[in-house]
Amino acid sequence: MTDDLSAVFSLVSMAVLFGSALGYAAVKFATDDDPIADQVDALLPQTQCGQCGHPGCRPYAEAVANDEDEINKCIPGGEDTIHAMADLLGKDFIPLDAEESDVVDVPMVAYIREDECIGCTKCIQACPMDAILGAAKQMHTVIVDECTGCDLCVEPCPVDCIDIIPEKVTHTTWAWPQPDGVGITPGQLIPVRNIA
Amino acid sequence: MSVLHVTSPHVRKPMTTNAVMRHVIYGTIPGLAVLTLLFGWGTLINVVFGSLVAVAAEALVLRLRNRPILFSIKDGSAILTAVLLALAIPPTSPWWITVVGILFAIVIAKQLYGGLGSNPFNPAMIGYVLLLISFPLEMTTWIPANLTEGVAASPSFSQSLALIFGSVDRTVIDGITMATPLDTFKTYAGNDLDMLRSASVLQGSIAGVGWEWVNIAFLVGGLYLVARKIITWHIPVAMVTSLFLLAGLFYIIDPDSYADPIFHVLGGGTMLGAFFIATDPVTAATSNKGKLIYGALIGLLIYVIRAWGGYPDAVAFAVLLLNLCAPTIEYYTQPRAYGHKKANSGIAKS
Amino acid sequence: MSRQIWDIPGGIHPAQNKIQSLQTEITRADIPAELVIPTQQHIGAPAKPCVEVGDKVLKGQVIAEGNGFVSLPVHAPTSGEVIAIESRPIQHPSQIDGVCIVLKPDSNDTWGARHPIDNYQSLERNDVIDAIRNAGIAGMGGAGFPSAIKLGIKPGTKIEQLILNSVECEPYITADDKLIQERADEIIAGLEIMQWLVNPQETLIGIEDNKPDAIAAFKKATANNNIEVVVVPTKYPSGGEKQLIYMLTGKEVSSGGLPSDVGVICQNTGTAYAINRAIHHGEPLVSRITTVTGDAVKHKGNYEVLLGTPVDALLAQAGADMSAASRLIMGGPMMGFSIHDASVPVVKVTNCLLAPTTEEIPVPAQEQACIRCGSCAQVCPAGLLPQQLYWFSKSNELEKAEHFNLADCIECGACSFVCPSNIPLVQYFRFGKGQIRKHKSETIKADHARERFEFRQARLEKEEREKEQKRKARAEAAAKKQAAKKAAALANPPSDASGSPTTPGTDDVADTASNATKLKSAWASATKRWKDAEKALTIAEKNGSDQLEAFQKKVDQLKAKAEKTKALYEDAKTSAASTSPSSPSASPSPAVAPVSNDPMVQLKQASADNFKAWKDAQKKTQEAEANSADNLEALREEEATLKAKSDASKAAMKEARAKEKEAMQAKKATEDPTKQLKLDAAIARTKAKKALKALNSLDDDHASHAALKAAYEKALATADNADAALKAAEEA
Amino acid sequence: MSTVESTATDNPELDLPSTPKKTSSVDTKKIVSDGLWNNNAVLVQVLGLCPLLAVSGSIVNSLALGLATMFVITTSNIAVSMIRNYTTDTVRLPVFVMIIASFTTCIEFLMNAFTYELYLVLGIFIPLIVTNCAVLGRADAFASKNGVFASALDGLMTGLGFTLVIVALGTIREVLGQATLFDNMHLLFGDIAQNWTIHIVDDYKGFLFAILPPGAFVIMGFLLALKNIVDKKLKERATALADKPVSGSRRVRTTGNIS
Repeated sequence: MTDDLSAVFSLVSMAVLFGSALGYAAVKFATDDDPIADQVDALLPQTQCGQCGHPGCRPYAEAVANDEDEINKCIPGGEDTIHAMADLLGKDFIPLDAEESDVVDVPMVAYIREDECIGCTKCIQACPMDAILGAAKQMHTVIVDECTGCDLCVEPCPVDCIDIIPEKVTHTTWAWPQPDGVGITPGQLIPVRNIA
Repeated sequence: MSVLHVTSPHVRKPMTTNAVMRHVIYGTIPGLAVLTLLFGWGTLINVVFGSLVAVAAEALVLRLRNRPILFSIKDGSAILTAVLLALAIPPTSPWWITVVGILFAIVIAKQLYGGLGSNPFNPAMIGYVLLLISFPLEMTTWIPANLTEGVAASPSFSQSLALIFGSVDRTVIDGITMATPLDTFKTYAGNDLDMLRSASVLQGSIAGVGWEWVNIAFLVGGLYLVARKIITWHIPVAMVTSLFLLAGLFYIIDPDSYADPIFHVLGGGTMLGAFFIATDPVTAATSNKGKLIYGALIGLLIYVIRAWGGYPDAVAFAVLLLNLCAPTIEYYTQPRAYGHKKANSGIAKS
Repeated sequence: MSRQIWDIPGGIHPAQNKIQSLQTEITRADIPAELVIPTQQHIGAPAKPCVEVGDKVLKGQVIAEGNGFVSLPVHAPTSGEVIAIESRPIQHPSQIDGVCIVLKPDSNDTWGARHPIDNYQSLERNDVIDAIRNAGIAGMGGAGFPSAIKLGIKPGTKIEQLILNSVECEPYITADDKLIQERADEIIAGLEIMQWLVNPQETLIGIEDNKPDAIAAFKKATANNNIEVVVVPTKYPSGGEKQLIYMLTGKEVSSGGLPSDVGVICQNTGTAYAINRAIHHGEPLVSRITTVTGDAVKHKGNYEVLLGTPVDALLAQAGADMSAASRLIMGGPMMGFSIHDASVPVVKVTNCLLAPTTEEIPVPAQEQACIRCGSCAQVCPAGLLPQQLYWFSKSNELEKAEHFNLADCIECGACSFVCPSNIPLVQYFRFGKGQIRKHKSETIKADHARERFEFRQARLEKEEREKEQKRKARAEAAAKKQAAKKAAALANPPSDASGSPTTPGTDDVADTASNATKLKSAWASATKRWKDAEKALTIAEKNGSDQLEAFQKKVDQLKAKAEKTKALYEDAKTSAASTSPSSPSASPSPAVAPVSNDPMVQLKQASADNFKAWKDAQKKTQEAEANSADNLEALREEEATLKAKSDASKAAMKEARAKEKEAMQAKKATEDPTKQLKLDAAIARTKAKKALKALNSLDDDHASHAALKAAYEKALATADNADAALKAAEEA
Repeated sequence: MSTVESTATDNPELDLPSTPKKTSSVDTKKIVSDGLWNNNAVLVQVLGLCPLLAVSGSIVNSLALGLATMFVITTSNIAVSMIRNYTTDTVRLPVFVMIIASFTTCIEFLMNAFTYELYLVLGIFIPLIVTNCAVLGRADAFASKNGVFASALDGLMTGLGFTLVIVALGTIREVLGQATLFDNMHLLFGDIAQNWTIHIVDDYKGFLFAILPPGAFVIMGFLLALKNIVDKKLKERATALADKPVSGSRRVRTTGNIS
């Protein structure tokens, strides 16, 4: 009988001890804000394009952080972003959930064909970055440095004068390509003109 | 006309991976020759047969993986794996031993990990260990070297062929097999010194009859590799030195229970392991400091397993265990980069 | 020689191949038919052209001005006429064309005004440095960092060693070697200018022991001064700046730092020569010594080439058989890059032009798997682990690559040279570095985008709030006014206009004031951003970042912005100040009279009133219906009349609106008929396009198909009509 | 057109519910397919490998351990599901472990009583069922959120999935290791199973590697690969049949609708 009692006693006291430790930890280390969402938000490209089905990058980050949406919805971010989010959240990589098959992984910018622009200002209102300059009845132009290529301005344009084109590669933005890999001879043969 | 647009540098040293593999195979020739002289044609037959199996297995897996077949076979790494495995197994082992070992080495230990350069473990040693733990009997029955007292000449070519491929009653050869010197030592040392001293395989030699010659031959081949700058001296020297010192220490303490250091250094697969197995660049450490640590730890493990472990020889186990540690050694022996106060260690925390 | 030489780790000994081009004296290259002078000849921002097509220029005249901190002017290499300023192939590995000034020489080679400085020691140091900058002198060894920046040391920095880099460790190249042999005195003169500029404790010349003639020439030239010639063993890449500094002084330039941080300045041989020409002769950098070699070249040797000379012209003069050449390399075989077009011009950093045959430099072999042999780590002069960097670059693990100090790779190519698996390691590292750079700029851009987006959201919200407030204020004001009016009407019937407490005038004042505050904060934040950017720029300068020009641009932009906001703020302040005191009198009369004399507005008002009345009536009727009241009939009648009235007024308004629109259109049409029509046509066409798109996407569904088709046809017809109208208008 | 519309908060599409909440109704089919294949405890979640690799040397061992585990998962799932509304979040894990331990003790005593030899063979791995993550995993992930029937079914299916994999592993290892099938089945089924042993190859040398744990790892790896291959094929077929999603259907306009 004393054995039973001592067993009960020791279990109860252990329960009390660990329980209070847990309770203390729960109070002490409580987190009120959601740092995960901030971290996820930092990984997103901030194009605010809405292609993920959320109105902006921050809401999508919150949805991902709260496990309400998959990590593969960010089309401008591409696979790199999915990998980064998978690493951050300890999830498995899943391929990009692209609705469009022609998703290209190069930075894009909007370009307004200025002689066709009628100056309706609709694109200006559509631009989440305030990256389009212009006034009513004046043709508009895109500030390339600010444009994220989200293509939200394309649809509202009544005369379809906005194109989303790949960002032009310059000497400063150009980077060496990755070599082709094992089994391939490096380099490329280039026909040369103007040989003496 | 066209010119080539290619990244710098434009000149290269004329040494290729294919040549590296080829030279390592050349380096095994002295050892192979001595093995053949002492134990008959079995080893040579195994080398040739094993190479064929290895190439076939490699081609098959490459085909399944949709990789260029000829390109990879030409590098000679599959043949090298087969040669090393064939040198390690007994010369009279039946053909299916070779097949199982090589298939496992090529298919699982090498290609499933991604092929040449991506395998964490030495494929030949993986094959060898698989055979050793699965078929202990076949893997430990060596015929005695034909230098041993009272032993007839080694099997002839046709006898070897029959032993390997024929369906001979294996009990026939059981009569002529004998435990290896290390095995003998393990069995009797410390317990039955009379038996140990009378064991014919140990008579009149410094590391088991014939075995010292085998090891010296591999040493010669290894020196060739060092001279050709295919391998550096760090791993073999560190490994042999640590084995020698450790064996010497215990021999001084208790010469009856522990073999003398020369016996350890020239016995079993020490030299083959030191120059040909442990130096496999894919699975070893690469920095000089790392190589020294890697080699020394292999020597240590070999001695520990030989002296107190369950198996008579331990080169394969020691090398595999250190293969496992190689990345860690690597990460903690990074050289100090120019312009940095101290060397990095460990990997980036992401 | 008692000086200690420190040995660098690693290094390789490739075949020298220098004898071939040492057989002849330096030859002056012919002036080609046209000179193509890129505005970007080295790292940093491209220069800005300051001549126009058709201008005649003299030799040494500035044709493009430096644009930013790390940028240098470009001078006309000879006299002639500018025939084009356009994109041409240049020496960049990306194969992207760059802006070039194309000069047609007049074959007189007439110098413009030269201003030699005879006694530079009597000048301010900064003036001499400016003279060097204005001469367009950049490091002539490889990267081409503007020399003036290197020499313009920060005040307080003590320079212990000035090193002249004459190592020239790359195979094949002998440009410096030959220059030293022939013009050692002039190089030493240039070095003495630098000596005076930076005032070092000791001046050293580092030179490899494979150049005995050059060593002798230097020894002779330095017999009478305090310059020491230090001979180092031949080993590639001991000519790397950091490597040479270590070899001669035992000092290591810390990662990401500059040599001047450890009290060392290192300059190239050709640079010293160019500085001498610039100061003592007043000649800007318009030509350089270039080695032309390789087995495909018949007359191998060193040529004094005008900058901008196309490679093919130079090769033609050297008798190159281009059908035998396997590739064209600008620079040495270890670090030079293959050029994709033989019309690429020679620039300030072109120290060698290599046209090897296939036997000499064969086509690279196929890349094989890395067997981790570690040869690359044995030869790396920077103490890196190329096999790990390769692995991380290949698998895009950029953080790990950074941790393994990818940034410290000097791209010398020693690792690729020894790799038995023929892995183009250098390209992997360049790829990795590029990815890291790209990643960083993307992060910056994303942060910036987030800021802008959040700012926009905040702004919209604020606007919304303000609008709401204004609306409320207006409603309140109106109510109060109404009340006041009533009260006034009750109290004293005579007029009293200025009774309302809140006039739109005060509203305006408040607005201007808040506007001013807003502008003030905008000004403050703009200033802060500008200051931040400036700070970043200085840091970048210190680190020798290659995006300096971008930084510079940004700083300028931000500065302009800050100034603009400041101006705006000041404007707003003054206007606020001017409006507030005079508000009661200056404010327009309160909007007591809503009765406008615009008929449209009247109609609108009437229509709205009538509509409201009808709706009220309808509501009442419905209520009555629900309650089954007695006066249902009466109510219904009333509702009907009201409805009719409302409809009538609505119709009237519509009509008026249509009329107005027509009038407006007519007015517009008379003003600019084509523009309006053009617009119509554009809209119509787009509509047609959209309809067609919709039609194409939906051809299974019959019902909608037909409808869409109709819509499309209609749109098409409209578009056609519009087009026709436009045409007619245009013809008219 | 107005800025009212262009603020994100006014966007009507925002008010759409996020991903649909799990309904309480029991999707039997999904539970079965998850337990057996789609979310198999071993092949997908890679849980419970310790007993799996240690004991699966022969069919009989595998079957016995599999059945024992199945029993524990099912019963503990039922128990957990019954008390799910009375346990708070903070103490749920200790409670679950206690429940699982009780049932494990039951099965241990049962095996001790009825299959004593097997009890000896399996030894420590029977009590170790407590630590099998698959059991606790199901209790926490499923039973604590679902009704009794669903939990029982889920436990049964998860246990069955576990058993199937471990038996498959045992079969392969038995065949490779000693070239027999159904050896020693009498330990589990009594004397009628005495003659069930099938010898596939006479005079087999024995392949010790397959019997030893490393062999279990290798074979397990191949089973995982096989599962992935089958899944890939299934997915390919499914995507070939499935409709392409409409481009941009999900898109939300961050700047509101511009009319």
